[in-house]
Amino acid sequence: MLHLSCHTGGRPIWSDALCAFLADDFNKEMQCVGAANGQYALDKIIEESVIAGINAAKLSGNENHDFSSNVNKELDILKPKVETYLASKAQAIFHIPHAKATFMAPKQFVDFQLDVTAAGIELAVAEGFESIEHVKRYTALGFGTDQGKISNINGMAIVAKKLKQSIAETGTTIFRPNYTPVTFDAIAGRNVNSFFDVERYTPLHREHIKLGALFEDVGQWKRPWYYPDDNETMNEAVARECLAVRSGVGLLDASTLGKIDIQGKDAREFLNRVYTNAWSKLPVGRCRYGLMCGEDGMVFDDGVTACLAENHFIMTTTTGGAAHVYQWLEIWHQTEWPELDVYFTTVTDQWATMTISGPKARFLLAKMTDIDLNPESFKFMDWREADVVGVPSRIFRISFTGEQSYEINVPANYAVVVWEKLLEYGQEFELTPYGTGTMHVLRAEKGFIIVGQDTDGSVTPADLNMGWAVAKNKPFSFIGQRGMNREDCLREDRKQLVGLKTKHPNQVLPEGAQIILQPNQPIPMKMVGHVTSSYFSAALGHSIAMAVVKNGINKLGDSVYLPLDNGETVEANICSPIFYDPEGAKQNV
Amino acid sequence: MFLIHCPICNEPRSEDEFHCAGEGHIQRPLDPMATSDKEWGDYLFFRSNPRGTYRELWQHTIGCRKYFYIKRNTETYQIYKTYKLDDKSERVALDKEHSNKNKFGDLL
Amino acid sequence: MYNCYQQTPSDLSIKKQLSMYHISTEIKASNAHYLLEEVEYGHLNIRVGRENRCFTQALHDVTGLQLPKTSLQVVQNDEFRLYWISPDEFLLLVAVGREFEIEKKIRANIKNTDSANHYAILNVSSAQAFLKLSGSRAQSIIKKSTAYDIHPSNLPVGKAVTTTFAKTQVILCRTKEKDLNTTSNSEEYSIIVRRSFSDYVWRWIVDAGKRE
Amino acid sequence: MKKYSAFSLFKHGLNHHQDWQRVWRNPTPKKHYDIIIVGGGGHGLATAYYLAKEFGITNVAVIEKGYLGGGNTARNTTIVRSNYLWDESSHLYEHSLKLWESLSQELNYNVMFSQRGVLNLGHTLQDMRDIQRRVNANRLNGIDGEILDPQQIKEIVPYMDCSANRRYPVLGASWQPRGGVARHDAVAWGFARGASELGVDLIQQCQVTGFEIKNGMVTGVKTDSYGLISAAKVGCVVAGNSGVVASMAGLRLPIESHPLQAFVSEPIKPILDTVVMSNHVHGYISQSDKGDLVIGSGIDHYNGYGQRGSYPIIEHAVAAILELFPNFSRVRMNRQWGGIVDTCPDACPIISKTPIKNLYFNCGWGTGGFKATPGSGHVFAASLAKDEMHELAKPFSLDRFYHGSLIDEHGAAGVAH
Repeated sequence: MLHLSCHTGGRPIWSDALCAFLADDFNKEMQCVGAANGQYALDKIIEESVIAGINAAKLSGNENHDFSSNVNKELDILKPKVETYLASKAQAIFHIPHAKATFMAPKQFVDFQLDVTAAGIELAVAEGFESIEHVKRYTALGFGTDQGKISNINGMAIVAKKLKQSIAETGTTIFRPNYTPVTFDAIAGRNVNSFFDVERYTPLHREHIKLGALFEDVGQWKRPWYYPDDNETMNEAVARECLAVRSGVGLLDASTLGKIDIQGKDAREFLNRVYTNAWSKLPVGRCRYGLMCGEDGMVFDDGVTACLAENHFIMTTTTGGAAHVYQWLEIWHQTEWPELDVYFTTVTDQWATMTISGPKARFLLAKMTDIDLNPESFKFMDWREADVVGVPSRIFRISFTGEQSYEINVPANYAVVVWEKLLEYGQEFELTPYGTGTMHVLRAEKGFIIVGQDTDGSVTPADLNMGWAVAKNKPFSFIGQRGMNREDCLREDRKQLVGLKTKHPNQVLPEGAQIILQPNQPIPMKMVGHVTSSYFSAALGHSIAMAVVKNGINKLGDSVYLPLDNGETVEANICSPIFYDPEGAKQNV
Repeated sequence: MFLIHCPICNEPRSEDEFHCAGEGHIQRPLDPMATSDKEWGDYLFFRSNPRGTYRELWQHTIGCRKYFYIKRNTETYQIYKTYKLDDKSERVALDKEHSNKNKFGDLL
Repeated sequence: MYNCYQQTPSDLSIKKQLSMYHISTEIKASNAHYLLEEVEYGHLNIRVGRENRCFTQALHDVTGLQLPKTSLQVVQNDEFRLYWISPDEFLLLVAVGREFEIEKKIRANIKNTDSANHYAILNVSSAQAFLKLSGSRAQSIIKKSTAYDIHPSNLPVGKAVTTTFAKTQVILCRTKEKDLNTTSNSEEYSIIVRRSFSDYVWRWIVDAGKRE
Repeated sequence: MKKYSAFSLFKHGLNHHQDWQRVWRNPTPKKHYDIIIVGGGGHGLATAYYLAKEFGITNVAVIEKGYLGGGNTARNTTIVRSNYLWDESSHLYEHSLKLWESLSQELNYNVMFSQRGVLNLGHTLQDMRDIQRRVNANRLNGIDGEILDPQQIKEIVPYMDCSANRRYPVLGASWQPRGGVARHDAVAWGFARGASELGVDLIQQCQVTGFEIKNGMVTGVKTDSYGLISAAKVGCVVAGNSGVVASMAGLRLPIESHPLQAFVSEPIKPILDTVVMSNHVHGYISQSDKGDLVIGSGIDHYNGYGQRGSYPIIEHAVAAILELFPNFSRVRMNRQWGGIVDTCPDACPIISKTPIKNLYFNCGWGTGGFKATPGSGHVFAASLAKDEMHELAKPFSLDRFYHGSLIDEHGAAGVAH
């Protein structure tokens, strides 16, 4: 009971009369009665109990009973007949006296678990460890599995005697939970093994397993990582999948991307405020890429938002950032701009997203739907409603690979049907399912960033050389605008996103490798950046890397050096991070 | 462990349904671009962090998803009250408390 | 102004896979003590303020239901069930296949076509799984999974709470009270969970159902 | 003060240990000090020690409201490492680690610093990229570090489940062999003994209730037990209470005080001779010399000065440990406690002048202050002594929250211990 009081913030109070600690009144709603309150006489215990019972009933808000505040009346009703007898006063022997001084006397154990002796406690005090907490920590008094239940009071009394003060002045250490030790598995319960954390599956999970996919943990999601053929290594599989996309057509399950439905007459205005770029003029049927920053001006998410109707948008977020972005929109709407008429609803789970990408994507899609796929009418960054193998869909012509690319969104209940048909019709084009491994390479070939990999919470849009995605003349100061204009954010030598090309085309830099300007420096070296993304590009036949480098945007062509952990220092040249199809011709055809 | 009365759902719920979003009643500058780095930094990072009465913004994340305020004691953990965003009564009390503080804030 | 369209194929032979399709084809798990099933409904998420009379009238015209008067309330009739989710969010359950028809009807009944008339309707039938749990152990399984007090005095039939369930969140209802004439526990609960979390919730319940 | 040695132990043994000296004096405060340090935790005592030892300033008082080393110094999980991501922090923590390596000799006090190595586990591909980046930066900064694969981890921690069938399998780790643990109380006591010996007054059970400030300059502190004590300079090192003490001077800080909980198991036979930390499953663990498993996790998300937090944090930490060590499931949790940590927006400390002349703050160490104890004390002492911030402390000025030059360690360590 005393422990319970301490666990919730109370401090025990010593009673000399009782030779015991009692709970203080820290917890106003906690009432101690009987022995817990130092009361041993039965009639008194009953009286205390009745008072406590009345108080508790009142506190619980039970108004059905008219509790008399007159204790005697309640006691009359209960009429307990008890014999009253007097308990004799408690007597304490904390430390049995000995003819010799304690340090000369035979060992007098106080804490039986940790062999703390009376002499040890007196020595601690003599050395200046006068606080009871110091004594505990110096001697280990009460550190055992009994948590001092057996030894602490005796120990404190010995300290008090040595310091010629009362036990009340000496005080006690604080009782901490647990009262008695509890096993770890009782505490963790069933939240272990596969229940340690939620596993989120896309509607196509079983299909990926059928195809032999390996999975990557992205947040709580299980995403297909790559689909190895027999005996293929990861690098081989990724190279095969990459080439298939660049030369034919690939298929990616992008269902994990966060999707937020936004409706209301002020939806555009809201987008203007939370994205760095402008949304006032995005026509129905079109999509736009946007960057989201915190109030500090640092990028924290990105994605494509499509205008579904004049007052209706669908926003996509990164897989890992979806919950945070949703919360971000809500907090701004509820706390700062409640006057804006807009509703947000998470629809991530409603839509399964299958991305087909590659020069043959349109041929494949043409087999699946009757809508006009002519690039003149269904342009890059357009979206269309379509019937895809009989399933109502929204098709977004956006590209994270730099290829001709269509993201087919279908209601999740029909995802498997569409997936199966894609595989069936895709045979003719050697449709190749690809996972996040390949997705990462393909986007890096195009210099597209992955928030959280190429950014780390200290990167502004300008650092990414994405000033084009920051509107200069929006009437309302968007979130991040002020932050990115602070003194330090305007420095010229900030770390900026660039590409790196190694001298030896086959050398793939390790991601996370640090960059220096002068080789052969003594340690500590002057680091100017690091590699954020790095792969071997099968399509280009050489390695590629993205990196952040101080003032890198002004240093295109310069040599930099990367000292690796094998002792080798690799030379690389700063270049544009867009390695593949810099004109963007392929995604537009 | 808090038992928090959600003023929107109008019943007590266990703490793990909620998410604390930091100090409440922080005023965002109306025109951010007109603020100095100092003013912006104060708004963005500097907090009262008192030992004692504190008003915090919380969200009933696993529930109605609405934000609301909790007025509570950071030392005893007693919750005095929870109230909706449009309840302005505490705002007035807070302004009074603040008028005596921050005497030297402008020197930095 | 809003993009609203039929999300179910007109060709009814096109196969549909509910959330739990990968677990079993029957979408059922049970032993002597519990029965867990996935039940299909049309789910319409409705966002509207109570003060929008024009919308609430249209909703009433189509469904015969008024918005729940108090928080956490569920109102229903033979055809529809309407859950309070938050002051401006409600979930309307309709018979399978009728979701588009109902959505269209509500929109059509809204007299005020001004863009300032603020509401949203969204078909989220694929986004969430409706699970039904019954059997003698149903109550103890729920108790093991949420801190919410499910005593009938706190969670009577007709109340829906969004709350924690193991490590995720669900909308929890008691759908049938215990029959006083039987000694066995004849309660029934419904659990609405987001699709991507449904596998976890399903496995969690099955695991709990195995334990004494 | 007499030197501790094997010989002195032997000598005192002959005499039944009856005349050991006090470890520190218990003085009545003077009216004036050159420098007052507010806060008698590890950092404050270290500051006082180095002021006296390195800079010859001995007219110094440390004022502590409770007992020496009784705040977070006594409540942490005692991990020491220096493998931080950014140059600014890694230089500061490495400075500290170097001091740790000779601290017992320096203080003639066994702080039980054990360089048993620290593993930071990676469970996702992004974790592994972050580890690569951090270890590479550490290496070029002269800080030891290696990247290990699961097989190598298994060799160091044979009882950890490094198999692929966990919910979040271990993909690799960073390994800093020079990291380890120390005995937290001993660090405070060692610095206290050293400082006291050099003439510093350690004033316990004395609470600072305000500052005397004249013309924008601090001239002393007001206390509950001894009234006004004047000082030419005041350095505040009060960890979780920084916001409260700052407000006594009319200042606000970019700091919020949160509960941070930890717990120990019952003592068991030696099973873990290194420190294992995981940001992703969110828990860290080591085994003390006494045999208890010492376990910590993240902070509670709300502000709190109650030295206690909410139970779900403990439940999650236990589950995280069982994710790594399923065979600990029958080990019992013995005791659980909480500290008050002052957290900064960028998870880095503040070592800084303030708008009030001669008033300095050293705070914001969040969940990772223990490891910095000697380094923090050293650079803070240097700054106080010379009226100019030490080179290593300069990036940690308050100004950074206005200019925007934050040192964001969040990316590198969600759990920044």
